Order: sequence, then C-alpha cells, then structure tokens
Amino acid sequence: MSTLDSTRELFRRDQVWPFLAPAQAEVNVGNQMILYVEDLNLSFDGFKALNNLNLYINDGELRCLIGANGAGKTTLMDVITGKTQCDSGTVFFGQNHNLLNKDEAEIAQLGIGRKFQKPTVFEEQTVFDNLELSLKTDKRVLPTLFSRLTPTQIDRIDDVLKTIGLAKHRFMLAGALSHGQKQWLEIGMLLVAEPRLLLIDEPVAGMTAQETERTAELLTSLAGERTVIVVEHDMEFVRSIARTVTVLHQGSVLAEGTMDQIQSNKDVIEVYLGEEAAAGEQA
Amino acid sequence: ADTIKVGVLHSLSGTMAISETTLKDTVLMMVDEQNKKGGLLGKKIEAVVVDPASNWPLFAEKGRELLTKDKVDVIFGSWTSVSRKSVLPVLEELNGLMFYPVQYEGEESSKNVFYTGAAPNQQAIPAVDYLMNDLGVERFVLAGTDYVYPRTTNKVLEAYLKGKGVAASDIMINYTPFGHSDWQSIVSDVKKFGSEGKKTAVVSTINGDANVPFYKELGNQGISSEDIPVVAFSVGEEELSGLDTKPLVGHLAAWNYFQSVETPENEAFIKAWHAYTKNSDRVTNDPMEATYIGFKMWANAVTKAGTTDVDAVEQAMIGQTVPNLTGGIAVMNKNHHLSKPVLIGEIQDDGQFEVVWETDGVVAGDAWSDFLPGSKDLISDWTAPIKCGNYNTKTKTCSGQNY
Amino acid sequence: MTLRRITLRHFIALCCCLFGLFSLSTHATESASLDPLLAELGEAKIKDMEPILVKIEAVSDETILPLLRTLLNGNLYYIKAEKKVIGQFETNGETFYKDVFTNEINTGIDKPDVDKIRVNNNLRGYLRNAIARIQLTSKSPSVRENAVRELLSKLDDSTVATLERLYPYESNKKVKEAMGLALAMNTASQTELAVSNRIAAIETLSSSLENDVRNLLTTLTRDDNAAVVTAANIALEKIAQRANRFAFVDQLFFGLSLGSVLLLASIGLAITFGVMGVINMAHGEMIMLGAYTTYVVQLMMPNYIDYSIWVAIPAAFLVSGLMGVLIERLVICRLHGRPLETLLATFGISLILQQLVRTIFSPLNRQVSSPSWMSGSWEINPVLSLTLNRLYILAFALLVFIVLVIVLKKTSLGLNVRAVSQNRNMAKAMGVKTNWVDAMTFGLGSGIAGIAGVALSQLTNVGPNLGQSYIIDSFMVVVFGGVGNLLGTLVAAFTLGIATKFLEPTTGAVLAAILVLVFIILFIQKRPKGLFPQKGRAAE
Amino acid sequence: MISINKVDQLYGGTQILWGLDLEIVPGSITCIMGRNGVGKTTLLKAIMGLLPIKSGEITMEGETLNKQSAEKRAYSGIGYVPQGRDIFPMLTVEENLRIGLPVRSKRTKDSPKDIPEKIFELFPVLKDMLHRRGGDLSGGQQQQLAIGRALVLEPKVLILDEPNEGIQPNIVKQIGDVILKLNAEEGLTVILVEQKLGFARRVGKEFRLMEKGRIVAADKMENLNDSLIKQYLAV
Amino acid sequence: MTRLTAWFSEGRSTGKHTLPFVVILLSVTILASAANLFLPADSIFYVSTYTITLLGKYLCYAMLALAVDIIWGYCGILSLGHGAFFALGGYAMGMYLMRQIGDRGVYGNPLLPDFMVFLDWKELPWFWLGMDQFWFAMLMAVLVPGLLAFVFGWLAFRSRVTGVYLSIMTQALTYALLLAFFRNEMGFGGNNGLTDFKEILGFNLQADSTRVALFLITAILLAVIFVISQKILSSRLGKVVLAIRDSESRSRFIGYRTDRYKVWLFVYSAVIAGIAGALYVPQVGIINPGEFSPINSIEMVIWVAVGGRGTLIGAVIGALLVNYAKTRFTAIMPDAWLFALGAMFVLVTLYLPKGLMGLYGQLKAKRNAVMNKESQA
Ligand SMILES: Nc1ncnc2c1ncn2[C@@H]1O[C@H](COP(=O)(O)OP(=O)(O)OP(=O)(O)O)[C@@H](O)[C@H]1O
Ligand SMILES: Nc1ncnc2c1ncn2[C@@H]1O[C@H](COP(=O)(O)OP(=O)(O)OP(=O)(O)O)[C@@H](O)[C@H]1O
Ligand SMILES: NC(N)=O
Ligand SMILES: [Mg+2]
Ligand SMILES: [Mg+2]
Repeated sequence: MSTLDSTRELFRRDQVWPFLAPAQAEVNVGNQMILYVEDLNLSFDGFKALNNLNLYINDGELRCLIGANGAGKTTLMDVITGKTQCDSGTVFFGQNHNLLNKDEAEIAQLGIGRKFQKPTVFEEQTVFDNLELSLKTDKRVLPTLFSRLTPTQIDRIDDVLKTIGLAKHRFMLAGALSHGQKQWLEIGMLLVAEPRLLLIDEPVAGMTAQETERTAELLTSLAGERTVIVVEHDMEFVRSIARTVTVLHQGSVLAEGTMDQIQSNKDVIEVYLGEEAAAGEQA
Repeated sequence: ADTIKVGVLHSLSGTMAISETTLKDTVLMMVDEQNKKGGLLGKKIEAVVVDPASNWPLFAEKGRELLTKDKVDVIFGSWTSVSRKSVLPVLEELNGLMFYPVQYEGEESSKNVFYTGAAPNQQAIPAVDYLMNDLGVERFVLAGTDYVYPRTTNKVLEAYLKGKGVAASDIMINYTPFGHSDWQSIVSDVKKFGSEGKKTAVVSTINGDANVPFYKELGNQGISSEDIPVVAFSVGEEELSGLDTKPLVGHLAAWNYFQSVETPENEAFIKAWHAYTKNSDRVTNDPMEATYIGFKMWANAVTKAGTTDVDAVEQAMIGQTVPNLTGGIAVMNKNHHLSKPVLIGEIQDDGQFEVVWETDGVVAGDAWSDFLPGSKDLISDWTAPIKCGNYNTKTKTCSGQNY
Repeated sequence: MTLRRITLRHFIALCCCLFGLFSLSTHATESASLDPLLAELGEAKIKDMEPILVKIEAVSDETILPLLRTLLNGNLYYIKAEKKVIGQFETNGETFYKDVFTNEINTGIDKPDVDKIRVNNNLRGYLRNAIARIQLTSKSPSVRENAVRELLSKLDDSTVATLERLYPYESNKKVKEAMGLALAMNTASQTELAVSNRIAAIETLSSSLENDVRNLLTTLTRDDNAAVVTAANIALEKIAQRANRFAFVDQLFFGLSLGSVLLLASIGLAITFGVMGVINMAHGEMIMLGAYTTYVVQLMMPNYIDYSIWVAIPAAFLVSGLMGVLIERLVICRLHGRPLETLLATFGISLILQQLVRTIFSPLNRQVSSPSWMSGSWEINPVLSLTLNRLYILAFALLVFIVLVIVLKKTSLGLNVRAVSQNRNMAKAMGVKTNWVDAMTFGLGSGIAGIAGVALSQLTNVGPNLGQSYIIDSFMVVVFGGVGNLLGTLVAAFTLGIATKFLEPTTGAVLAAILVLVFIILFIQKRPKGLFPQKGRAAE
Repeated sequence: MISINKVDQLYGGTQILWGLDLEIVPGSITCIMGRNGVGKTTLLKAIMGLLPIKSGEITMEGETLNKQSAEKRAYSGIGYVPQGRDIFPMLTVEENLRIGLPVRSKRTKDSPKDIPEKIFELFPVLKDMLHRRGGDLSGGQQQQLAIGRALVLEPKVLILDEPNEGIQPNIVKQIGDVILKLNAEEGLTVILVEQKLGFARRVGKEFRLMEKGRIVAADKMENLNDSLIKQYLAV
Repeated sequence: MTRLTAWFSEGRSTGKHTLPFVVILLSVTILASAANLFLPADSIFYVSTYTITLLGKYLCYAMLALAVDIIWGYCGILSLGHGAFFALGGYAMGMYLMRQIGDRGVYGNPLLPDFMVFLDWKELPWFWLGMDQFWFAMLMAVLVPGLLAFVFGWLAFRSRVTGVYLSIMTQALTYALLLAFFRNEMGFGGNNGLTDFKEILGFNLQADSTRVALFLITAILLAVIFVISQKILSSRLGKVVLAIRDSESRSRFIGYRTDRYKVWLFVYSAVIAGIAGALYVPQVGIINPGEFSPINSIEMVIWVAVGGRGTLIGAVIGALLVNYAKTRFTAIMPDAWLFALGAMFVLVTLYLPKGLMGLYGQLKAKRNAVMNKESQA
C-alpha cells in the first residue's frame, strides 16, 4: 500500500476516530433495526459453535430463538454480551455501536441486559440488594460511592418485587432462594435495569404452568418499548408469545418465520421438535 | 530485689533459632553455675527468657519488656546485627546493659553494649594474612550473604588486600540472598576463577543456613581444600554438626575459639556443657565462649562494683580480665570490645577444627575499622575524659550519642 | 620458602631415579629404613612433617602408596607405645586397625592407644603429588593417566625428564596422549627451543581443554616471540570456542537441576493445592518431615549409608503421607467448601510441626550424609563435569513425576479426586467415597513432598526451617504452570530453573531472583491462568 | 421401596420439611409437584443423603437409610439427577460417565471396563461429545449427560429433579420414553419432580402434591384434576 | 418476620458496631494515656510506657488488618502481599526519621545516614531528597503504596488475574521487594534497615509524651479510617464490592466495570496499610526488609480470619487478639508458644468458621431465638 493510500485510509471520510466519537452515543435505530449480527463464526478447538450466523432484530421486536441443544443459542448471547470473543463477523447494536470491541460492562451500560440459562444472582446479598445493584444508574466508581436510593427507585424495586412474586422475600439472602425463585429474581434484575435489549435464556425452566403464563404476559408487555430475544425450549410458551421465531441449528440459522411456519418446517421437525411436539403437544 | 535478674534475648523460633537457642542454654548454664557458687552479691541470679522469634522489631519490644517489666539487670542477647541495632535505642533510652556475643562488622560502640564477639580485625584480617603468608594465596573470592556484616567485612578486606598489592582483577566479590540454596553456578564460577593459574582462596561470610548447601556443592564439584581453600567467619562447630564434613576436610575457619583446643578451662567448660545439656554430643563454639567470657566479666564487674547499677557495672567492666578458654587472657577494653587471640582451624572429618595457625598474642577488637574511609579517624573510649563511642581523633569531637 | 622448593625438587629428582633403579626392591629391605622415619612422622608436628615425607618417598616405591593414601584420608594413626603407624578403617560402622602394608588386622588396639596423625592442606597437596609421581608407573592405565594429568600443573624438570623417559614405552593410547600433552606443554614453554617446534607444540595444545594448558597459553601470549604469541592467541581462541559450548551445556544443566529441585518441591503441592484446592501452607513441613526421616533412617543404619536412601524414600513417603492423612482427617475434611480457610488451618499446622521437630530434634540442623555413589561428579572433560547428586535428583524428579502421572491417570483416584474437588455432593451421589479419596489424595501429595525431602536432604540443610524456604517457590511454580495442571508444574519448574541460572552469571543471584519474580508477575498478566490454563466455559 | 416417615428438615433456622410422609412403591413412577420453593428439591436431597434430616426416618426396602452416607446409597441403588445438572465441569463427558463405573460393577456383578452402550443409544449426542469437558456442553446436553450419568449406576430407584429443564422438545419426549421404557422393562422405580403438567401426565403414574414442606395430596395421575392444580400449583 | 430481624441483625448491621467501637477505642486509649502520663509509676492503675508502645503497635496492626479485610473480606481479593504496602509506608516514615537524625549519627555526617557513610556513599540518592520534610514523607507514605497498588492492580485486574493467581502474584510482589530491599545497593540500609531514630517533628521519640501522642494519633486515625471504611462499605459501592466478591462476571453483565472498582479498593486498602506502616515505625523504632516477608503478610490474613472476615470490627479484634496472644505466649512459654499459636489457628478455623465475630453472631442469634420463643409463648 502506498503512503498516499494509507494516509487516505487513515482519513477516510466515513470513519470517525474512536476518540472523537461521543462516548455514550444514543443507539441509532434509524433503520428500525436494533441488532445486526452478520457472518458470525466461532469455533472451539475445531468445533464450530457458530457458523456464518446472520441475524437481524427489529427495534421493539419480541423474537424467539429456538434450536436444538447445542445449536449455539447461548453462545450467540455470549458473543453479543461480550463474554466470548468470536473468530470473525460483526455484531452491531443499532447502527453505531460495534459490540465486538466492547467489554461486558460497556455493553451492559449501552442497555443490553441478560438473563442466564443457569440462574446467577448475588447469593450473599438480599433480594432487595440484588435489585438495587441492577438499577439503571451511573455505574462508575465515584457516583456509585455517593449515590443514595431515591424514593422513585425504591418504588421501582418494590414494583418489580411484586411482579416477580418475591415481595415477601425481599430481605432474604438470594442464595437461600429455591431454583425457581432465583429464576424470577434474575428476571427482576433485568426489569429494574430497563435495558433496550433483553436477552433471555430459558426463562421458564422450572416454572409451573401458571408462572409460565405470567412470564409470557410479562415479556409480551415489555415488547414494543424494549426489544426482547427469548430462548426457550417450552414450545407452548414460545407459541404463546412468539411473533417471529428463528431456529438455529449447528451454529447457523435454519429457519425463520412465524410459529406456524416453523412448526410445519420439515427440517425443524426433524432436528428439533419431533413429530409429536410439532403436532402440538397438548397439556 | 532479692534476686539479680538476667534477661536472655535470643530467638528460640524462626530462622535464627538454629544459632541462638544454644546461646540461651549457655546463659542458663552460666546462671546455674554462678548460683551454685552462691550467686552474686549474696543474691541468687534469676534468668528471664523471652523469645523475640527472629523478628527484628520484636527485639526492641522484648528488650523493653525485659528492662521495664521484668526489670532485669543485664541482658545477654542478639545474634544478627540488625537485631542488635533494633534493641540498641531501647537499651540507650532505658540505660540497660547488654552483652553481644557474636562476631560482627564493627562500626559501633555503645555505652550500653559490650561486644564479646570478634570485630573484623579479630577475624578477617588475620585470616587473609594467613592465606597470603602461609598458603601463598594470590587471588581472593569474597563470597557473602547480602547483608551488612559481609558487606562491611568485605569492604574492609578489599581495602586491606588492595593495600597489600592484590590487583582488583584478583578479587571476586559475590553476594547471595539469605538462605541461598542453589550454589551451582557460583561454585562453578569460583572454580573457574581459581583455575587460572594463581593460588586462590574463598573468604566466606556466608551466613548460617546457606552454608550447608554451599559446602555440599563445593564437595560435589570436587573443589578440594588443597585447590581452593575456603576460610569462613560464620561457620563453627555447631554449623558443622549439621553437615557431613568428610568432603570439607581442610577448609578453614577463623575464630577466637575452637572446641578442639586443649586447655583445662576448655575441658571443664565442655564437660559442664555436656552435663548441662545431658548430651555428650553437643558441641561448643565461639559465640558460646563469647557468652561465657561476657558472663564471667559481668559477674566480676558486679562484684567489683558491689551493685548491679548499670553505670557502675559499665565502668567496672573496663579492664576486666577473664581467662580465655583457649588460653591466654581476654581483656575488656575501653571501647567495650575484647582483646582475644585469633585462631585459624582446618575442618576435620569429625566436625571439629584443627588449629593450624594462631596469633602470637591477643588482638584488641577495633570498633572502628582503620580500613574504611568513614571510620579511620574514629575511636571509642568509654573512660573519662572522652567517654564516647565515636570520637573523632581529628576533629576532637564526639558525634551521635551524648550521655 | 625458596629453600624448601629446592630441597623438594632435589628429592623428587632423586626419587624419580629410584623408580628406575629399585623398582623391584622388596618391602622387607625398605621397612628397615622406613620404620624410624614413620616413627618420626608419628611424633612430628604438622609443620615438620613435610621433610619427613620427602625422606619417606625417597626410600620407597609403589608399595608406599597405601600409606600415603591412608595419611591423605586422615586415617593414619600412631601407636605411641610401639612407635608404629597403623591405619584405621571402618566397615559397617566398626572401626578396626590394620597394617597399611600387610593389611593384617590388628585386634589388640583400642582407641586410646593411638593418636591420629593429622595433616593439613599443604601436606595434602604434597601427598597428592607424591602419589601421582609414584603412580606414573602404575600398572593401571587409567591411574597412570590421572597421575599425568595431576602433574600437569607441576611440570618441573625432573617430572618432565621422567615423562620423556616413560613416553616411548607407554602403550596405552590415552596415557600416551596425556603424556604427549605434558611434553607439548613443556616444549611450548621452553624459550630456548626452536620457534617452529614451540608453535607445533602450541597447535597440539589447542585441542586440549585442560586448565593448565590454558594457563600456559595465557602466559605464552606474553612471550617475547611474536609468532609464539600469535599461535598462542589462536590456540586460546580455539579452546575458548569449545569451552564456551561446554559452558552453555553446564549452565543448562544447572538450570535443569534447579528446575528439578523446584519440581520435586512443588509436585506434591500440585496435588494438594492444584487438584484438591487446599491452600496447603504445611506443604513445606511435609518436605521437612521427609528430610528428617532420612536423618532418622541414617541414624538407624549408620553402617549402610549407601543404601539408606532406598529405605528413606519409602519411609519418608509413609511418614509424610501418614501425617498428611492425619491432617486431612482431623482438619482439612472439616473445611470442605471453605478453601481459603485451609490456609489458616494449615498455617497453624505448619507452626506446630516446625516447633515439634524443634522440640524433638533441637533447632540445630541435622547431619545427613550422602551415599558415596551420589557424591562427586561425572567428569566429561576438564571443563564440563556434572555433579552426581544433582544428576540423580534430576532423574529422580522426572521419575517421581512420571509415576505420579501414571497413578493419577491409570487409577480411579485421579478421576475421583477431580470429581470430588469440582462437586463434592454430586461425587457422593455417584458413589465416590469422598472421605477416602480426600485422605488418599492428601496423603499422596504429602507423601510425595516427603520424598522431595529425601532429595533435598542431599542438597541443603535438614532443619526446622527447611520447609519454609521452599513453600513460596512451590506455590509460585504451581501457579505459574497453571493450577491443576501437572504438566504445567513440570514446565514451570524447569522454565524458572533455567531462567534463573541463565540470569545469575550476569546479574548475580539476588537480582536474578528478583527478575524472575518480576517476570512471573508480568507473565501472569498475559496469561492470567498460568502457562497451561484450564480452558472452557466452566473455568472462570 | 422407599418410605419416608415424619421427616423434618431445616436450613439453618428455617424449617423446610414438616413431618413429611411419603411412600414410594416399587416399580412406580411418582411425580412430585408443587410451587417453587415448597421443598421438592430439599426432599430429594434428603432421600439421596445429601442433606442430613433433623428427625424422622427414611427407609429403603425396609432398611433405614438415616445413617447411610450418600455414597452408600448410590451403592444401594439410588441414582440421582439433580436440579441444575451438577455436571463435573472440568471432567470430560467420558470421565463424567466413568465416575459411576465402580458402583455399576458392584451392582451388576460384572466388571465393565466401559460405559454401557445403552447410554449412548439413549443420548447419541454424548457419544459425539465424549472428549469435551462437561462444563462446555450446552445446557441441554448437560442435562442429558446428567441423566446418562445416573443411569450408569444401574439404579433401582432413579431420582429426577426437573429433568427436562432446558431440553429440546424431541429429546424431552425421548426422555419420557426412556423413563417409561426403563420402568416397564427393568422395573425401575422413578421419583420425578416435574413442573410441566404435560410431561408429568404422560410419564407419571402417581402424583404427590407438596405445599410448605408437606405432602398435601396423593393419588394416581389420572386423578390429578383442575381443582387440585388450581389449589396447589397455581400462583 | 424472623427473616426481617435476621436482616437487621446481619445484613445491614455492619454500621451498628461503629459507634460503640469508636467510643470504646478512644476512651480506652485516652484513659491508658492519662494513666501513663499522670499516675505515679507505683500506682496499680499505672500503664507503663512498654504497654503503651505495645498497644500502639497493636493498633497499627489493627489498621493493617482493616486494610486486608477491606479487600479480602469484602471484595474477595486475597492479598498475600499487603505487608509490602505496610513496609513501604514504614520506609517513608523511616526515611524521614533517618533524616531527622542529622549530624547526630555515629559518623556525624549531617547529610548522609550512617549506613551510607559506612558504605562509602558520597551523596544522597535522589529518592531520599525531600524526605527530610515531614509533609513530603507522609505524602510518600500514602502515595508510594497507593501507586504501587494502582500499577499492580491496574495490570492484574484488567487482565482478570483472580483467585489464587492473584494471591500468589501479590506474594511474589512482596517477596521481590523483600529481596530488593535486602540489597544494600538499593539505598535503604539493606538488612539492617533504618533505625536509631531520634526525634519526630522535633519531639524526642524516647520521651513518654511523644510515645503517648503517637499512640493517641494511631487510635484516632484508626477510628477515622474505621468510620470512613464503614461509610464506604455501607454505600452502594459496598454492595457492588460484595457483588464482585460473589460473582464478578455477573457484576460485569449488569454494567459495573469491576476492574476499576477493584483497583480503587485495592489502592484504598494499600493506602491504609501505608498509613499503618508509617505509624508503626516510630513506635517500634526500626524498619527492615523483614516486614516484606511473605510470612508476615500471611499472618495479617490470619488475624482477619481469626477475628472474622467481612466485618471491620472482626479484623480489628483479630489483630488485637492474635498479637496479644503472641506477646503473652512468647513470654509465658518461650519454648512452646508456637504450639499454642498454631493450635489456636487450627481451632479457630475448625470451630469458629466465621471467626470470633461469627461466634458473636451465633450467640446473639441463639439469644434472639430464645427471646422469640419466650415472646411467642
Ligand atoms: N468453551 C467451549 N468449549 C468447547 N465447546 C463449547 C464451548 N462453549 C460451547 N461449546 C459447544 O458449543 C455448542 C453450542 O453451545 P450453546 O450453549 O450455545 O448451545 P445452546 O444452543 O444454548 O443449547 P441449549 O439449548 O442446550 O442450552 C455446544 O455443542 C457446546 O458443547
Ligand atoms: N441452602 C439453603 N439455605 C437456606 N434456605 C434454603 C436453601 N436452599 C433452599 N432453601 C429454601 O428452602 C425452600 C425449599 O427449597 P427447594 O429448593 O427444596 O424448593 P423446590 O420445591 O425445589 O423449588 P423449585 O421448584 O423452585 O426448584 C425454599 O424456600 C428455599 O428458600
Ligand atoms: N553479626 C552477624 N554475624 O550478623
Ligand atoms: Mg443454552
Ligand atoms: Mg427444586
């Protein structure tokens, strides 16, 4: 490359030097699109966990992500939230935030919240504190040192506590909660954080039918204002909330469409649903 | 008080316990003997033992405890210089009295301390004299543990050797950390240094625990004492008792005392020691003799002064004489250091030293080395009219302590 | 001084002639003239002994060798009453006396009857040379060769004359080579000889690595003759090149050897800490117990020091291992799920164990002897020799490592202990006897530490502080290699060992140690989980 | 097969199980249901011996288990699939499975060197993943591994704590089939905690409803009606 | 309901001990000081200067324990190298005190400390410049440990060095410093360290009044640091710190840059350790590389564990208790005190998993339970 070329490259007009870009730029959703995942590849010791994966999520959408065990759903979330580095590909949040060069905290601060497949809460703190920590606030060191809970924040936490049914357990150590309760607490932590994009990995595992229903309602109500991506194997649940469903298989998208389309897709039935489930397993 | 109290400030645990425990026992034995003789000034002597645990600040603290809580009349204690330096301010503040029984780097003289171990001129200088004159050594390796005693001793020696016309290229200086255990490269370097045609010797100020692996490596790399003799200032009978000495036979040490010296006093001392420890294999060594002399002198001084009052005893100490265990008479000089003979011994396969050389008479301990630029002009004299530990003979002033 | 040298030379010349003349003389004829001399020797003070020895050498031949050797080793005694000398020997711990010439055992003598004939360094030097001179005519070629090499540094005219005389008759190639070397040295140093001869000799010398040769060549670089100087410089250069290669090997060996010590010290910790997750501050004391076991074993079999190691290794394994099991059963097993607190408890245990040996064995170091087969070194050439004890320890460390890897790979213990450390309850539910596994594993780790103690007793102090001096290094090695990875421990130990030893010559030991620490600190920034990190989702 | 008499169980100061009685008949598939936090997992752990009970008695085939350690119970034939899978994360799939081999060889009197092939027939994915670390598997794969691991023990009683959490539908179905098959062919007794009614109905033969640490309803699965569901399972 | 009370007595109660602690600490120290200064030496209430210095030393250790507890107990960072910060603070103070000796040293050199004369140094090394100013030296006493902690923490936490790796690295750090300070070339007096101090700010260090003043200042600073730390840890930052201890990665996913929190907390802790060191040196009269020894740092951790980690008061109590035990044991049974101390560590670990404060908590819980039962009856 000639000097001229490299100089040009350096001063390309379509690029802004990172240090000139505003630090906390608003998420640009000009194209109605909030998440762009393109050509994502990731392999572990030769095993391709993500394989040329492309995925676009509209702003305000509620998207269900299904796929066989090991299809790469959790791994995808890991890449989006900065937990895992991918081998190649791009992930943009809005049009202006390249998530691949940000760390977990930055990504979270941009407004991407996540619920883990295996519930992870701060076991040695109370339910209340777990929620307080997750509040949408300035999370830098000094502001955190001097911040106090405002009445609105307390109300917000109380609201959420009610929503997740842990109002009675607010002062209990989170470690002493049962599995299902921890699931709820983690959803609550997501709620108080008021993220733009929620990545929810198997929210209803271990929940009773009614709870599942409630979760469904909750998630539907969130959509619109927020964007939600849900991973779940409970087809009933998926059917009750889904508008668009994406099926992953062996690290790439196998099918995408409405629930009905998906349920009748032969490939999906073969690798994922099984004959009966496709027919709609009746409760 | 109805007893006279003797404080024992030696580490019984930690890294220094290995050397200091013996001295604690020595003091206790001396106290026992003195009590059998009816005590001092008609009173029994009572020993107060504390454990400063090889922790230097603890020496200061325990020293203070001994002086203020237990109200001891004298302290026998310390091994390392740093532990001495740590208690020193306490001794001076509370006007205590301590006997320090270990060979050390000099450059100190406190009113409150009597130094019964060797100063560099009572160990190092005679040793290299012996090497040069009797063994025809022309090259010197000065190997030491990296702390003040070896550094100073080596500085003194370097100046001394250069003064004797030894070229800088014929002096190799090497320092290692405390407890150094991997001597392969150093010993191999010494071997190379010694194989360049000139008779070479190692002057070792290697401390305590590092010695065993050092000598083992010497033995295994086949450096025999005829090729490259090692003369050590910190290796005595006790250190050798932890070592298989067969490969070391012929290496040297310079001390003021060896257990092997046959005198009636020494025989009695060894016998008493075996009886006291109920172990006839226990060896004796130079710091024990220093403790012995210190204790005897102190007892004499107290008798002479008729009191245990520190100032009186301090003055009574000067000029005290006690027969050395190796023959001759040790004298306490005005600078609180002893005059003692210097002996050089060769290691034998039974872990003892065979004296191969000794000074004609006694050598007076020099608090301030004549071979260091900073202290050439300093002397110590605790008698009137100077009464100062660091008196500058040029400026006729006394710096530091004012009493 | 000078005077003595002259007399010495005179006598040497004399004795060399005697070789030729009286090589067949019998002991009987000699002893007549020898006995009074020996009596004189027995009565003499050290500083008067050399002239007597010169006389003894002058009147005797090869048969005197046992006497000289016995004297050199400090085993020659003098029976005052009989005015005779006698050798003291020791077999299986029993001392007995025998005539050094006839090997007749003399049972009628007790210790008080005899006085040791002491020698000092000067005498030892003299004795060694005397022995070498006598051995020039020895029947064994290797003895002859050694004798020649021994004399390289003392080439005086008479020795040279002897060598020149013996050279044509020498049949053994190696001895002949050595003699040739000696003669070449002589030729090279003779300024009165023709320059071409000297240069030829110098060229011969350039293939030798002997120190004496190098020293001679160095002197020759100051020779008056320019051609000789050039030749000497070229030869020196050639020698230096070869020597440097060997120096590198030497250093590498030092590094490997230090590495093997680190490996031994840390391998047990790699199990108790690396696999079980117990922050075992008492690890050093397990090593210490092993070393003391060696001491005790040697106490119990003083006559079989050479074999004591073979008893000590299993014994140390048992002692430390049982102590480990005891500690595990009494303390560690109650701390499951509280790994940090194991630090606290084991620190307490280490204090107790230290004080325990201090109470039982005294705070002094204990003497552990090296078996004869582990002493000395393997001389590959004059500039490269590997010390045997280090060589054995290196091999031993690798052996222990391999055995351990096999035990953990081939028995269910390895699998079970990892399962237990990852999820104790689930391991129980799968039928793993967790108590047993814990005890065995901790015992195994401790036992190996004990074995390390046996090895360390051959290198360093056996005292109450032994453990303390290795604990920090051990943790460093395990962590640097990657916790839970045995191979990592191996690589880390050797890396650190070699790094230290290559730094040491330029920086000195203290700075080398500091630099290595700084290196580890920086390295861990790059690889926060050590050399061989545990990878995967679960590893965080 | 297993009977539980008046079992009390506490976590620190809080009592979780209150004088709980439960009878498991040999060859049955008993489904324990109840809201979150009523103590289902706690009960299963108590049966497995992973939590000491405060009072009461648990017996298996007439023998009291109270004093038996968990590992003994594994030898006695209880297999446990915990909630949250509890895979050994740093062991490979193969090693996870091998852990149970000693118990298996003791129980079946043959001494297998290898993992029984039937595990891989049930869960083929495990065969592909044999050399991957357990912790690296996806959630569903781990769940399959957990079940497979318990089956290696060749248990008489299989305890399953929400075994379908995070498992893809066709495998859920398959797990149901496996349970039924093992039950039918080998007479395996199954204790199943399950929230999903569909699965519970399909697989379970008996049900027990729990509330606040007590069994509050017990019957054949056919008789699990909406009012019971409303009363004990709805929020 | 019981859970609620449990919460009050455990979760939020950290601040509850503050006031009593400060009151007790200050009143005890003031009383002891007064007893030393104003009572005659033969009074039974007289407190000897030996005791005052001893107590002063304990308080320095308590402060140090506080520093260790803040990062270990609260943030889960087990530092096995806190002695390094303590010693650096101590060296800063030692250098100041050394410079105060002036020409009263044995060689009478007005500029150079004795050990430099002795090693034939001709001028003061650059890092000794300014150390004759008290303010500057004190600045260094907090700045140097703080800076070292910052650099080390910044490197380590950013690279996500955690757990035992971090612990051993801190140990390596202090060990490297130990070796470095042993070197005479470093210009800190080598193994002998700095000693023979004469006065501080013009006050004679040997005077009882100076000792008492130092003791009081230590107590006051301890109280101040205690209160500040309490405030910090009960703020939301404190909760974040606990969250990091619990699950660092989870904290990151909710948007906290945990590395920064850890770095700042580490620096804060190091600064406290530095202050403790600076107060320690004039009271014990010597600073030597031995303070860098890894064993010392391990002991600090043990004080905290004995007292009960994760409670500030526990750290203080642990430090006081273990050190008092050491003082007593070494005097009562010089030959066997290590048995006693070792046994104490083992027993505390086994029977008091949460340290003495845990015991206190248990006793209280028991009492509460009894009371609850009674009130229910
Ligand atoms: N660190 C890793 N090392 C090796 N393989 C991995 C690693 N992480 C994930 N995998 C593999 O990548 C694949 C995708 O896993 P992922 O957890 O994303 O699946 P998933 O779609 O979430 O499945 P499930 O529905 O079962 O949770 C799996 O086969 C898993 O074994
Ligand atoms: N380690 C613990 N310490 C204290 N309390 C606990 C602990 N584990 C569980 N609990 C409490 O015990 C109760 C029962 O828990 P358990 O896990 O048995 O519930 P579960 O019925 O299995 O619920 P889920 O359906 O959510 O799994 C819960 O209220 C929980 O808060
Ligand atoms: N004084 C000494 N040997 O430290
Ligand atoms: Mg998943
Ligand atoms: Mg449960």
